[in-house]
Amino acid sequence: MLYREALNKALDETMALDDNVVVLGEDVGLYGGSYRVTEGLVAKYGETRLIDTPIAELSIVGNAVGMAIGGLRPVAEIMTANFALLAFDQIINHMAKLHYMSAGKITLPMVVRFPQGVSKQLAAQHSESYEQMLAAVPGLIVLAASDVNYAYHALKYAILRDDPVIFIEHELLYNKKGEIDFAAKLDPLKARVVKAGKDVTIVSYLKMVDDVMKAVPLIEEKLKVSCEVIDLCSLNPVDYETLAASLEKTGRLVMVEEDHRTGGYGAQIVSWAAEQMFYALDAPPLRIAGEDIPIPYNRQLELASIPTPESIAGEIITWGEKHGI
Amino acid sequence: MLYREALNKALDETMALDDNVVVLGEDVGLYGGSYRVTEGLVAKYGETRLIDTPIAELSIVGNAVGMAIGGLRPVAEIMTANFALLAFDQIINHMAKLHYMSAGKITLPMVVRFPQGVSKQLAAQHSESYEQMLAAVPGLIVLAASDVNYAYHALKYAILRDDPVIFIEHELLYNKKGEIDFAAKLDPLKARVVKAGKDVTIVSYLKMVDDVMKAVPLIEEKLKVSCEVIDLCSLNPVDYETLAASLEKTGRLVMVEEDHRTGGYGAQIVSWAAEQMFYALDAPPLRIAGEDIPIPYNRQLELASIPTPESIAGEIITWGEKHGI
Amino acid sequence: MIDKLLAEDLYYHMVLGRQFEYAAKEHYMQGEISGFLHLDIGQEALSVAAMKAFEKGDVFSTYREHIMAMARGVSPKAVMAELFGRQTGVSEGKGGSMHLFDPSHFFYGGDAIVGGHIPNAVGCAYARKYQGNQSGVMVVFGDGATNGGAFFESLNIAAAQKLPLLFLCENNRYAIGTKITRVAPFEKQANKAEPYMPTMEVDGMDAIAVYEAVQKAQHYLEEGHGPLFLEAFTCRYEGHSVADANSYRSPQEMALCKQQDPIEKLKMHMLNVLGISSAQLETLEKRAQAEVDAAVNFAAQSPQPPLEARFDHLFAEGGNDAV
Amino acid sequence: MIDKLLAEDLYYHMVLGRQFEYAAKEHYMQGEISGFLHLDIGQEALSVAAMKAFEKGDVFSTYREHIMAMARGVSPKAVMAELFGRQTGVSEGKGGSMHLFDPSHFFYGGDAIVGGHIPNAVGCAYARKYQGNQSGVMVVFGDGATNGGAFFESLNIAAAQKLPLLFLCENNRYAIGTKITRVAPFEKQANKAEPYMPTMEVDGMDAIAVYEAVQKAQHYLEEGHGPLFLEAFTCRYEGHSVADANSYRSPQEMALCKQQDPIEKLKMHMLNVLGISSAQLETLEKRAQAEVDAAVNFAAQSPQPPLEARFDHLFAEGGNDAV
Ligand SMILES: Cc1ncc(C[n+]2csc(CCOP(=O)(O)OP(=O)(O)O)c2C)c(N)n1
Ligand SMILES: Cc1ncc(C[n+]2csc(CCOP(=O)(O)OP(=O)(O)O)c2C)c(N)n1
Ligand SMILES: [Mg+2]
Ligand SMILES: [Mg+2]
Repeated sequence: MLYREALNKALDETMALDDNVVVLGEDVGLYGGSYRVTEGLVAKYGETRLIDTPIAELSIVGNAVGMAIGGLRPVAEIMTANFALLAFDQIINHMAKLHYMSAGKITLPMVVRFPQGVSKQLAAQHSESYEQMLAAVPGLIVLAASDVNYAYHALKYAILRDDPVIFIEHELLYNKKGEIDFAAKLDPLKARVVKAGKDVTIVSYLKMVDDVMKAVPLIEEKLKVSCEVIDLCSLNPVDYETLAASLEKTGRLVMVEEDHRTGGYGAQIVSWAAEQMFYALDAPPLRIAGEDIPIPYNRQLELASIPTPESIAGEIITWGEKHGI
Repeated sequence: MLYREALNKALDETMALDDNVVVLGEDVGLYGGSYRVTEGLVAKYGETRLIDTPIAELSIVGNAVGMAIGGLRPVAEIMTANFALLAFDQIINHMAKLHYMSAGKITLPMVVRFPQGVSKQLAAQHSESYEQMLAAVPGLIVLAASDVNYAYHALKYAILRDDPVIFIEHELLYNKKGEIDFAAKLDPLKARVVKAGKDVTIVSYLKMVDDVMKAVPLIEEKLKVSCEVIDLCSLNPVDYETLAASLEKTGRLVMVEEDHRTGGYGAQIVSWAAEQMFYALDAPPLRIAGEDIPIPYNRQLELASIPTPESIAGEIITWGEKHGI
Repeated sequence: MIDKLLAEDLYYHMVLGRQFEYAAKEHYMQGEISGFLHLDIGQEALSVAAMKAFEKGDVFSTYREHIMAMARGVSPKAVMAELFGRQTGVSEGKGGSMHLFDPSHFFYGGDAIVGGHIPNAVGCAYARKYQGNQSGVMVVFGDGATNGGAFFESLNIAAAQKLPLLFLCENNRYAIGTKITRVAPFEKQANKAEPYMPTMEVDGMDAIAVYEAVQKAQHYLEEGHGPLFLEAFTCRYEGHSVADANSYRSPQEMALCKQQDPIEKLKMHMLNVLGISSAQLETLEKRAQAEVDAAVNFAAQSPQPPLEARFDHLFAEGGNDAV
Repeated sequence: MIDKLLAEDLYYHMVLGRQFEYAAKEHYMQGEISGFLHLDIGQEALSVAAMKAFEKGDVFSTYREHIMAMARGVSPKAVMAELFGRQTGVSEGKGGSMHLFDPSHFFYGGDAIVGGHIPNAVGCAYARKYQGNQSGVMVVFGDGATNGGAFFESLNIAAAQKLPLLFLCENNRYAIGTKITRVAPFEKQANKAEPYMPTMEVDGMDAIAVYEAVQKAQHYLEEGHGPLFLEAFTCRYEGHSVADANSYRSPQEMALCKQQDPIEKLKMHMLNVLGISSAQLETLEKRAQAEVDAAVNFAAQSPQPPLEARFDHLFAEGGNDAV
């Protein structure tokens, strides 16, 4: 099953379960979604539940907030994360705050799906990641789906939970293959140890998890170490327990993210480790992130602007050698 | 002279210098600005240069971008930072990127002024800080004015510089008193050592600088240490040199900010220190920040949600005692 | 038609509203209330009559909503306690003056982002239509909100989807110190809705006219015709908020505007047309004043929320432990 | 009036544009061009004639702008090289298909946020008025952009400030796969501008009609009357971008739309009314094809930007050292 099919399945099952679940966004209905995530659903659930909206992101999220107030469980799709900037007022001032400001009188069971990241040569206005902004907003749950199984379970959880959830997807993952473990009781707020290891903890999320896994064999060979790879899964709240347990064991932290380095999400994880795990750290933590530039169109420039399996391996090996790891 | 008068003076002088400088925003003209920063300017420069806009933040910034393309030097005022969320598409997708995407063919000499922060009981939709979001956007210069002298020099610099600048002001600083040192050659991109010291480096910016300075006597007395207090001034780019020099000396870092802790701007500074200054650090760094909740209206709850001179002193003393400082 | 009982109800709530606002102002001056306090004095006809007439539907409003909340049925005690920031406030002290919410009275704020609540009202109207609920939704906003993208997107979507939504524009001609005609090409903001839906205009200083117009509007929604736009011209007597000196309006302009006082107008109608005695009116006024006094007492004596309460209500599920 | 010379110029650029787009598609399929590639085939009349008629003013456009940029005067070589992502591209390979900028031809993009460039055009129109420059600004956008807040705010501001701005709506009735009438209450988007400014409609498949309408519009702006709205109905022949299979439009609909081919229409006019020979037309066509071939060659042979170039142009002042 593909990642986008897993998302589709999660939508399908929750829509079948509860008439209050509705999906809205640009081209989500008749067209089937620009990444085909909602394909086939309009035939099953009709146009009142697969709502094709105009190109008006502020309203997409703002309407979803109102639908949730009115008793529905809207799942809003933003076609690409960059366009969500138009909806930031609704996301931050409304979606994240109404429950709190009303002392719980208003409840907002809603999800905003966010395809994001550097895809292939879409240039600066179509290549961004906003987890650093959204995970910093109190009142939002922020999940990041790196694989098929998590995508399925976490999206169902997000839709059925009575709180506002930002659900981040990576545009290059839609055709990723995987299996759903239907029997598993997956807690979407817990981090996932993708690979156990004992010398270096590599923390990541979303597409970078795959890139880290590609880099690991080379790193292990060159540095003669064993790496533990952790997928954060939930970017807010963060499962610090899993991170702490790993760092107690390895004493070394590498944080990998695709987004720009300055102010990137990884700064939160590294600063947490510096504050809370200082005495466990045997070496300076390493942050691997994108360059502090808008993403250029040219393919070579684009690839040079973000971490790749090669650059991840290279940076970790250099760092490891420098610090005698 | 008051902080708001210093800003007014900077506007006045640059407007006198260059006809291309225009100011736009809600109530900036006839009304004189909701924090009186533009008071008196409309009488001097007329309504074509002090442009009262409708309540349309997306357009305020979007129009400023177009004015800059057309050869003007617009200074846009956002009445309160929260409303700027409506303009995030223009700030991030346009203001920050057009110069880069056009390979320098388009130049945007423009400033967006940002009054922000927790004032007094304005509640969650009027109390936020967005430096963590904005300082993470490549292509923007982000300055934060903590005092009269900096406010004056830095705003002039921002207006005269050929690049997009976000100029952050704190709503509780407008009536702060101070002197302008007209002779000084101030570099607005350099951090300022507010107070020299040798044992602990306390880094901060905007209003928190004052709160830190209020806390310092108590900290120095209780811990028997001398504190070095640094005002970052420029949040992007960051003057890491000044920070490094201080940490080499003190070996201890405290980062103080008003914004929510998770993903707050200070995470960037602490993560930088962990990566780059690891061997200089004699104790885990300490981050002091606001709680991860929307700001509540009630005064006691509000104050309990953000750092105060007392809480800053308290947290640093506890930390110092714990780590034998 | 407006009968005696209804007129008395409107009058009572308008007087209550005005006295409430004066009391709030007084306690703001004394430091018991803080933040931005936007008084609705002068606009009571609209705030009360629109709410009463739209009784069955859902309402979304702005930061200038004390009187509306009370006309909806929220108790003055709970509103005043909220202004005082107390535990007993309608938002338990978390929201303050600009953020009154009470879904039990189908009142959803209380929003401090100009125009920000309009898309929410659109979404709620969608939900109501989906649920087959015919009462519809009313969204109240100022002239200042009609220049923002949120408003325009909402006109288009509500019309495209034929949603049961009443756009109620409270045009007091000012957004803080900016006169609407300086930032829009005309004074009548209903013009902007014309391409999308039928528009109506009403004298917002005339409670009975407002009542009748909104009642008509609700019937229109109930009949499934889609959205409707109603513009009410009003005048606020005070500054934009208590902090605003109102220096941009001349004494003449203020005097002219106060000549149309909505409470006086309704009073005259009650005395002269409905034959209600001035003694009866006085009884209502006294009851209103007593209610306001009781609200102030209640608020003043209510406890502050405990400090730990600030961590409550971040999430609905599992409280803080869930995260 | 359209004379021979002008007709030849229009024809040349329309043919050039179409051949250019086909060449771009071909090289996209071959992997030389990537990202989103939005072809303008079928809409050449509008893209060329509007640019030619508005020669003196400033232009802001969307991501579907190759032909417009070339009609403005940007060389096909620089455009094709940009699509190839090369150093010699008009944006030095940083922008790609959606981000062509050339201030020397008063062409300011190339914006990939639907509607995002409209407020920029408003600001530029403000600058021009301030500078006493009478030529005005033209902003081109699709039907899909007319549902977004940025568009509406711009109508209001341009009208309130009487700015010399021509809103040119290219209504091809689709935003990707969504038909405009499904998300707006009517097909004619000029309706939305009616409260604010005069509106005009033109057949966007007729180059001469477009030229005359835009010329008239520019005179109107020059005379200082304020903004104007022009709606042109067009049809795109291809999918939304090369990645879109265009499955939402029936073969019948496509056939109908191609019957009005803008190049054929102009050709007939040139042959039958202006008395231009088919040999002359063929010469133009060949010249256009040669230009496209040269552009492809140029692009293919141009160097990739050096990797360090990615750090250039972050700031105008002091390059990277300033920060
Ligand atoms: C998006 C946004 N921009 C600016 C403000 C600041 N502000 C608060 S009220 C107001 C004026 C609103 O005027 P209007 O809509 O006419 O309502 P009125 O106050 O007259 O009732 C402004 C500019 C805000 N709250 N939200
Ligand atoms: C704000 C925003 N939302 C969504 C998109 C994705 N998108 C790109 S083009 C497009 C359709 C635009 O249609 P229209 O304005 O009619 O222009 P056309 O493509 O027909 O020329 C959409 C939805 C975007 N680029 N920007
Ligand atoms: Mg008003
Ligand atoms: Mg279109």
